[in-house]
Amino acid sequence: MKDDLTDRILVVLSSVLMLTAVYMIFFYAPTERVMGIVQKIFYFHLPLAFMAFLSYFVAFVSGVLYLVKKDIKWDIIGSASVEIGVVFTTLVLITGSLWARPIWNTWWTWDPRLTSSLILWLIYVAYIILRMSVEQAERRATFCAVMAIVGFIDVPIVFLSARLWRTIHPVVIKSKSIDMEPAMISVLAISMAAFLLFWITLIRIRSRVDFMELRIRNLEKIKRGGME
Amino acid sequence: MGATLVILRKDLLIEIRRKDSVISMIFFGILLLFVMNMAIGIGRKVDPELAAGILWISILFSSVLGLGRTFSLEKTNRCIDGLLVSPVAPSSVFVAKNLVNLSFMLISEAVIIPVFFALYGDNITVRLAPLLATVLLLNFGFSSVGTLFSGITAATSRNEVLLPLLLFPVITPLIAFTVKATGEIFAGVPFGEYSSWLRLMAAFGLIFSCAGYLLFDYVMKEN
Amino acid sequence: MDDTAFLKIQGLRKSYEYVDALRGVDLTLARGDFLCLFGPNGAGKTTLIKIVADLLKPTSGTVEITGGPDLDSDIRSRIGLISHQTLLYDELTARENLQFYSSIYQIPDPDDKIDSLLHTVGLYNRREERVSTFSRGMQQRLSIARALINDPVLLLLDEPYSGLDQFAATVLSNHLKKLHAQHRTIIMVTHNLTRGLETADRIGILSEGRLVYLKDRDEIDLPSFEDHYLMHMETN
Amino acid sequence: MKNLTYLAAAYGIVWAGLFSYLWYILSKQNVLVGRIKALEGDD
Repeated sequence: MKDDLTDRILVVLSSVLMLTAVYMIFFYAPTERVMGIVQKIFYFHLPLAFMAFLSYFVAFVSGVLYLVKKDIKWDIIGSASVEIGVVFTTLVLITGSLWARPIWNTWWTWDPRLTSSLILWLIYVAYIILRMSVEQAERRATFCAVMAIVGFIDVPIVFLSARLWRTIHPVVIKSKSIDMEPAMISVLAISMAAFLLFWITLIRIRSRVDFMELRIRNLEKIKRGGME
Repeated sequence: MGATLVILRKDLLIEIRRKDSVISMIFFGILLLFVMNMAIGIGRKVDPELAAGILWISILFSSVLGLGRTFSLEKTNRCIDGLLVSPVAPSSVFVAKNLVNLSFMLISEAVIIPVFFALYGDNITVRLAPLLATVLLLNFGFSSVGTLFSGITAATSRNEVLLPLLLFPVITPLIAFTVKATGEIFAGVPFGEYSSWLRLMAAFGLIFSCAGYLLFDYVMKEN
Repeated sequence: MDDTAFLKIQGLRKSYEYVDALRGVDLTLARGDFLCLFGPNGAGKTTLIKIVADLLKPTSGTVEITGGPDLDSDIRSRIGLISHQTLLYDELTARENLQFYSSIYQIPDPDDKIDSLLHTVGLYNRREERVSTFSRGMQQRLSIARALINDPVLLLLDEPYSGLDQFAATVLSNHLKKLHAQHRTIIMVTHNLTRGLETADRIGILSEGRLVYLKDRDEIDLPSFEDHYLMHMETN
Repeated sequence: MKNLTYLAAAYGIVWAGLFSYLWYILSKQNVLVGRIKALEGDD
């Protein structure tokens, strides 16, 4: 199968890139002075967050396309992106928390970025719950498209609100802006590329699973209904 | 516009006859005020910002009750089919239902807010005009998102459970703005210092009322 | 009779996840045709009605309602729908329900019309009572009045006789005959062979999503039709 | 040293998370491939 081969190439390529990234993170990138070695979480944390965001953007675009074209393909792509976005956001929240513990001495702070990630996670988990609650395919696709659009419109507002909410209050521990050395940037770029490839792989396989389910339903329908 | 008013009048007439939406909203709101009093420790004096949180939690949770009803009303006897075959635009239905929800919220808030002041009013400055503005702006944003989502959940089998699950994550920014603004009103801060929160609330309402207006067509046709 | 096509259905298909409700239905009706569709449960009758009423989008195929030169451009405001659901608000009175629907259709001075419709369906004396106090048969009668409020040129009926008492069924049949005489186009879906054959002038059978039988009432030899019908009921 | 633990935990969780998700959808895919083959094979 051609798809299979492409998948394999993608998985191998992203794994190689990821291993390179890990190698570079530990042996090439300089250790950050203030935060020490924990700062290295950042090289995974940021690409994860970026890919999660990309997922939600793809879901938004697919939602619009579904409503315009009524092609179930866009629903499948959209739902695959949201699911992967939620997986990535979960990992963002966990890595963020593991960073916060040694640096800020707490598992969780209501820091703007953490707060907005959590709200996004809630919105898109709600999307998945909605998906599970609607039986009929076209109805489900329409509702999920609407939810993906509304959710994505909310993204900038969520970021804005989390930021404003905090800046009014004195923040006890401010997140320090990280001075990026050139070496750090190149490591980050490789890590980003690795995650992008991995993300593409996941989207491909995840949406193919749905396409296959669709195909199975059609085949079963033909079987049951005799000749079509 | 004509159809909007016709639907609005019909829904209000039905509510006047049945009264159950508004009464359950008011009762649940007051119930929540009591429960929250227990949660923070009976008799404890609350600072303005916490008080604002208590007020809005009560109002928001009670308003969800009314929200679910407005749309399920059209589903009994499939009245919604009557609207769908008619030349009425779904967006007029959206505006009408939005106004219905706004009025239900206003009526229940007219009872819940005075009760709130009676229970928690000790440390709170009362400024009616800005408070009213906050209430109206919150209602606007809440019911715009809520009307759209109640259209969605009315077509699912888990209407009551699903609606708050979809609604609350999306309106968290609005809740944040509202609580912030109200906290400062309660603290007696001059208007200039919290007016930006009100502007943000208005922006939220505008964005989602436009989104709802455009998206409601698709939602209603799936009902 | 106007021979130009009033309603044209071409290659209509509707697929759900687990079944195909319609598998290619072609049908042309002239102005004034009264089509009665029979068929077993799950044959796709309700789906067809819903698609013609634009309550449902077909998977493929088209429904064209051309109307005619004497009709206003918006044919949608002249469609009437009667289904086994009443489409009435329980908390409103009979008159208020009709008033609501006449405002929705922007009918000028509807009061006389509402009164005469209430007389027709025999509910004038109970016009100020709420629909929730009505029996099923009375609600269905009111539902007939509701569907006629906009003076429909296309009337769609989905199992209108289910749950009707004898009186309501007669009211409905008589009214359908009257509308038919006025050259209204009517599509009715029903299980009730007698009522259907009595009123319609074209008879069709829908089975497994296809139109398997379509003839003018005059051409039909009743016993053979019944055999045909029973055969399709059995295959299901 | 303690910091290293957090770092290791973070990397472990990310990798475990991503690969178990990949494994989950791949196994789902394999099941479906089997079902499609069975359905098509019958014809």
